[in-house]
Amino acid sequence: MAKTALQFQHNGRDVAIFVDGGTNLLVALRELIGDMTPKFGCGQGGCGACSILIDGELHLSCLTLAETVAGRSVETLDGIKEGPNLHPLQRAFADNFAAQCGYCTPGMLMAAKALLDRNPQPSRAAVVEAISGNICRCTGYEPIINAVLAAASGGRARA
Amino acid sequence: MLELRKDIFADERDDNLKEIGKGTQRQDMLGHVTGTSTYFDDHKLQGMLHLKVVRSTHAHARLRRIDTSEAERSAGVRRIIRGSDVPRNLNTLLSLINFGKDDEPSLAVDKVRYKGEPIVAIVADSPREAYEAMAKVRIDYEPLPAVLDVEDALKPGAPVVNDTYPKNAFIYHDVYDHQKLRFGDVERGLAAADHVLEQRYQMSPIEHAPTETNGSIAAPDTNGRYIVYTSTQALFFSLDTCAKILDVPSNTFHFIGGTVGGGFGGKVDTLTEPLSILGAMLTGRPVRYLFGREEEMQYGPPRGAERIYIKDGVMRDGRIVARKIRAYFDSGAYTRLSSYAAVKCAAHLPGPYTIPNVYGDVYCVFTNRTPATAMRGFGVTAMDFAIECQMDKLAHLVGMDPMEFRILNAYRDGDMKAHRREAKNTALIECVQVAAEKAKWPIREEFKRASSRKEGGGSRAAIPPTPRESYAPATAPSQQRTTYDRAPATSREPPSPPPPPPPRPLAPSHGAARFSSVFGTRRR
Amino acid sequence: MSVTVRTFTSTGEAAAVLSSDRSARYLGGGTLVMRALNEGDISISTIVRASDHALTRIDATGSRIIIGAGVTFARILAERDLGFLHAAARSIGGPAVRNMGTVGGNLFASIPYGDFTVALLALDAVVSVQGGLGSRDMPIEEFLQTRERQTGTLVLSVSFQKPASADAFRYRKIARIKPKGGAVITLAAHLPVSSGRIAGARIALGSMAPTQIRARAAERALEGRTLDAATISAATAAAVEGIAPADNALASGWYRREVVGVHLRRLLSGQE
Amino acid sequence: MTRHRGRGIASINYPIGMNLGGDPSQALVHSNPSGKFTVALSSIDLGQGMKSVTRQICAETLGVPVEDVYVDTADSDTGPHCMGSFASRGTHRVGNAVMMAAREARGVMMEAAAEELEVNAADLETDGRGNIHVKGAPHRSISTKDVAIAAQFKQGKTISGRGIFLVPLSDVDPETGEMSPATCYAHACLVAEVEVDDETGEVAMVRMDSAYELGRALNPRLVEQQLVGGAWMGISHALYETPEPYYPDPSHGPRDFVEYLMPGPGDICPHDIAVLERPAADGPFGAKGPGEMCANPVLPAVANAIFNAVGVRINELPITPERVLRAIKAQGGARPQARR
Repeated sequence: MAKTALQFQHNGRDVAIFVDGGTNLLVALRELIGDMTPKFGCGQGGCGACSILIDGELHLSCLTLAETVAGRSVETLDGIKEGPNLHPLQRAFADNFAAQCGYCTPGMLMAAKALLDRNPQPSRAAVVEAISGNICRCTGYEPIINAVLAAASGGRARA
Repeated sequence: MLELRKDIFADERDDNLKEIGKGTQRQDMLGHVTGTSTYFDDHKLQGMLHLKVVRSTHAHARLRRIDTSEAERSAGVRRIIRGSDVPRNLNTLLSLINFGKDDEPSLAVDKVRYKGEPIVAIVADSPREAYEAMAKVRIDYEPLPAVLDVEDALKPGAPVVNDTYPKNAFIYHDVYDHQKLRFGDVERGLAAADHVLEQRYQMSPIEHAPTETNGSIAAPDTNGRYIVYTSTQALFFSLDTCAKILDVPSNTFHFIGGTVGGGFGGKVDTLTEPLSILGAMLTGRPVRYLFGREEEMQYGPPRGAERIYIKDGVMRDGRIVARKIRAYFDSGAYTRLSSYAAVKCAAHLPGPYTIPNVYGDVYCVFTNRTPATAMRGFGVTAMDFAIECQMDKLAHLVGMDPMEFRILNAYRDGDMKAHRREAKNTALIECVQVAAEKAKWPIREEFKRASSRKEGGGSRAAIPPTPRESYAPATAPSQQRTTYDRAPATSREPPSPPPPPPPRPLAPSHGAARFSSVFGTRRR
Repeated sequence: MSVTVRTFTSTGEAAAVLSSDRSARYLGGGTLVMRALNEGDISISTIVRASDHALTRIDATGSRIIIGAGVTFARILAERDLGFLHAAARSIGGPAVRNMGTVGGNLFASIPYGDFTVALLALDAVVSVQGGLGSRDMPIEEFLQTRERQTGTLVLSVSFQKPASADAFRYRKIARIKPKGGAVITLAAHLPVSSGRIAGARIALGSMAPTQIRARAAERALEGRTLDAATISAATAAAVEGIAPADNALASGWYRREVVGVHLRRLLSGQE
Repeated sequence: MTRHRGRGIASINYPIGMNLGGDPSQALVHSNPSGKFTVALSSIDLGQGMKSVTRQICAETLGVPVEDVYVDTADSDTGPHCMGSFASRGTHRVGNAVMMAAREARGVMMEAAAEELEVNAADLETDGRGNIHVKGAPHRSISTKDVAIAAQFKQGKTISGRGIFLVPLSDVDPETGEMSPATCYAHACLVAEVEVDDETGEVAMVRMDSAYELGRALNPRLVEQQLVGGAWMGISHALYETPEPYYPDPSHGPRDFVEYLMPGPGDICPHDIAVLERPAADGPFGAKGPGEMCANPVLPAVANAIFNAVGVRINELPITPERVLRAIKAQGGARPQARR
């Protein structure tokens, strides 16, 4: 199969890979780069487990043709820690017990990050909207919403 | 918001503990929020192949011919697996605990019994190449009449779904096509009741919908063993099932799992492991078999549908004096775990209440749909829906507050349950009282004072005289005397009582070592 | 046969491949084509992309609005001049899908998708398509009726007259799941008013037929009248006339017929 | 248009562990040379918190801080047999197995400590902070680390333990159904408040209040996760979910998360929970299991609340807007019941 060369920034580092025609970005990240943080949940755009940021915007890696990120910046959960320290959202998710099986968590965190990057003090309704493309089957969403609100208010508890 | 009510039952507990009772952070939380928790699909293996399954397009059909010749020549195909390649191509999950007969092939050979049943597995270099080869598999079906309704399936002359159970029902104790529960004289109880209420309830199938779909990766390991990364909810259950189907010693396998993206009961059936291991055996390469989402939703096993008829007798003062239940579990085309659920359901009757006359018949029925399996609340969820809706109606009927009605009928310590064991450690009354308090739902003082630890036992501890089965229970005409007698407005078909199965004599004991008499039919 | 990706700078070259290669699909935002590939649709073996900037242009300054086919819903939401379309754009997917999905792609999305197209149908949009032999404009209704064939063309843009007032265009998606759910029914109404009376009413419905359709009887009930209770009641009563919605996973045809009038009444009268 | 509010209740119990028993689980506990412990299981953590709850059980039983214990799940070469993670058996069955293994390991640890301190093991106790000392004489103390070093390098002892828990399999009488299905039961009562739109049949959740009795909340945060998430699933089962919307007609099965309906983050409602603890005689520290029963009361409570709101009884799940609307139309309109 003919392969296409592809270069992009992955969590701030330049990477170069060869992809088969039609390869989606989720497969490229997981199988060719070895970043296992985005998850396969449906391949249909319905669950958000594969959510990543492309040039700072939330995208679904399973519906992204890998070649379309050439020269662009791709950020995954693997890149949001601040050195050895957790990102405030990661800490808030932990503090609020906002993960059970953990499978939706990478996508949820990226959706939440996309929100807070643009709107650091969101309303509850804005948080609900921001995670609405992400399915969680365990938590009932309430702890996740609380975690995002807590991260937004700098860790202070919010009603 | 969660509040611990340490004040209640405090005298029964020693709370002098150091680690227990603390809201300690989860051991896996850091892994979850950093995305480093390792699920089965997070293992990258060199030269991994991909397995996809060709599924039946018919709910019920004879397979006249399966032609894979063109698919075998398709680019990137490493191996086509057919039923004849599976060493022991017939299994039932609970054979591991010696319950039930082998009734389900890994890959269908002569017949398909539900839409989506696996027929051929394709192992290819890439998913795309597997899909291309799938399109080249030619299957010649001879469609057969299908049966999709549990009560239709039990009627004489219904199409036989699963040849292992020609009456379309799991056979209990080698004798009955249902599990019985008999406690007291339900017909006398109903006859003596001030009101009788019979209702029909129907629960839909439900999909587990874990965010991670079912799947596994199998790879040849050292010493001729195979390493298997899996999403299973039950590691040795899956391992032993694979050992049986593939006819190898169980220590051939090294199963690794333990971190799973949600299960809820949908990852017990060991659907992918036997084929991914067989693929690895036949190709000598790592093989991955992962369900797509549509596959998971339509052909991954659901919580089975249940149809339930309840007939209750209640006195004007609110005491329930008789409860008669007939329930049908829709097992789909094969047994999987539904046979077990029916027994659990029978044990659950009549709910957490002390009722002197209880009668239950619970059926596990085969239909031409995706086989059902366990799910959170297995065997109980639908029955609780039916019983608790019924409780609300009975309270309404006798003009009682529904909370007080439940406290009045609640089981208490020392009461005899319908499965003939004494109730202990009960706490239904306290739950009702606290829920009422939280919801600011007023209940009268005498009900606030009630306790699970008081006024149970005594005459409530007795096992009432129970007629033997020769006391043929009258099924019609029913003694409908209430406003609920009409068929529910939303039901698609009117309730029709199925013919009661003819009582048959007990089979003679065959002297085999008995694990439990619940085994419908022993594996020999 | 593996998948080939072909990227062109001109829409003409892209359209030429789409019209000559039956296995070619236009990528657009990827939400339809990549899903199909992920799910094993082997009828697609060529993915076509075009980088022409015209495809992502929005011209909302004049009275005639032009939206390039490659414009995403997130961009519509960022465009103040398109405020009347924000409810429709926000009703598509979650944030990630809105960053990816395009106006052009939505024209091809089948039930239960394709909500934005309901809005375009109410706005009497014109769809500009480029085929192998050149480009042409067609009314959106013609496009929808021939949609199967249009996969061999490249949609360039949609254009429509801007509603005269914020009140003249209304949109509502009835979904069971909030805030992001598939449509039970999607409703859009364009109610231009001339001398106090409705002139040229267009009511569009999604999920009430195999493609998005107009509720012509309801439109007739509105035409030439003022939007008062009697008119709304007449339009509501006519909502299902000639319409036979089908069952799907989200709702039955019976249910859709029963409630479409209720939702139309609420939309027209501004009720929650 | 009218929207009607109503409240409904349901109360339930739930058997803990596989019906009829016969479902063993095993655990192995061992210390490394510096007194840190590993629990080896073949049990599965599918989100319910198996790793975390067994870790606390092990730490409590050993008498060491929770940080000194890690749990390894599901490796068939290192973890001993477990029936599996289902039937609300994890906390109860696996927890008991871990307790038994930890008790045995603790026994060796105390013997080794006794040898070092030159006292009788029966006179020793743990402080839960990593030390073992003579009862009533805290200064005569040795750290678990030093005990482990001594056991390993001086005394030649392995600080380890084996555990199994098995509820013996019960027979079932074919004629009466007499059996011993479970050794303990959890309990719950839940009040649901809903709002019903009588023109569309749509049902919205307003709030829930509940009381759950679970034996003992070994970790209240994990219990809260189960109860909050489980109640959400109960709402989902009650009002939304089905892979066969026209059952028993199998057509129109959903293929994705748009067609398979589950409540979104905008459909949830406040839920106030009380947890009661009546310890089970055979539960680890009295614990039962919250995992499965938590969804069950929601389904009937919602159905009963709908009756209270508009006077219709829906006997089929899920309670779709269509079913509610058909019932309202069949009775000639909404009939709100006495407000409670």
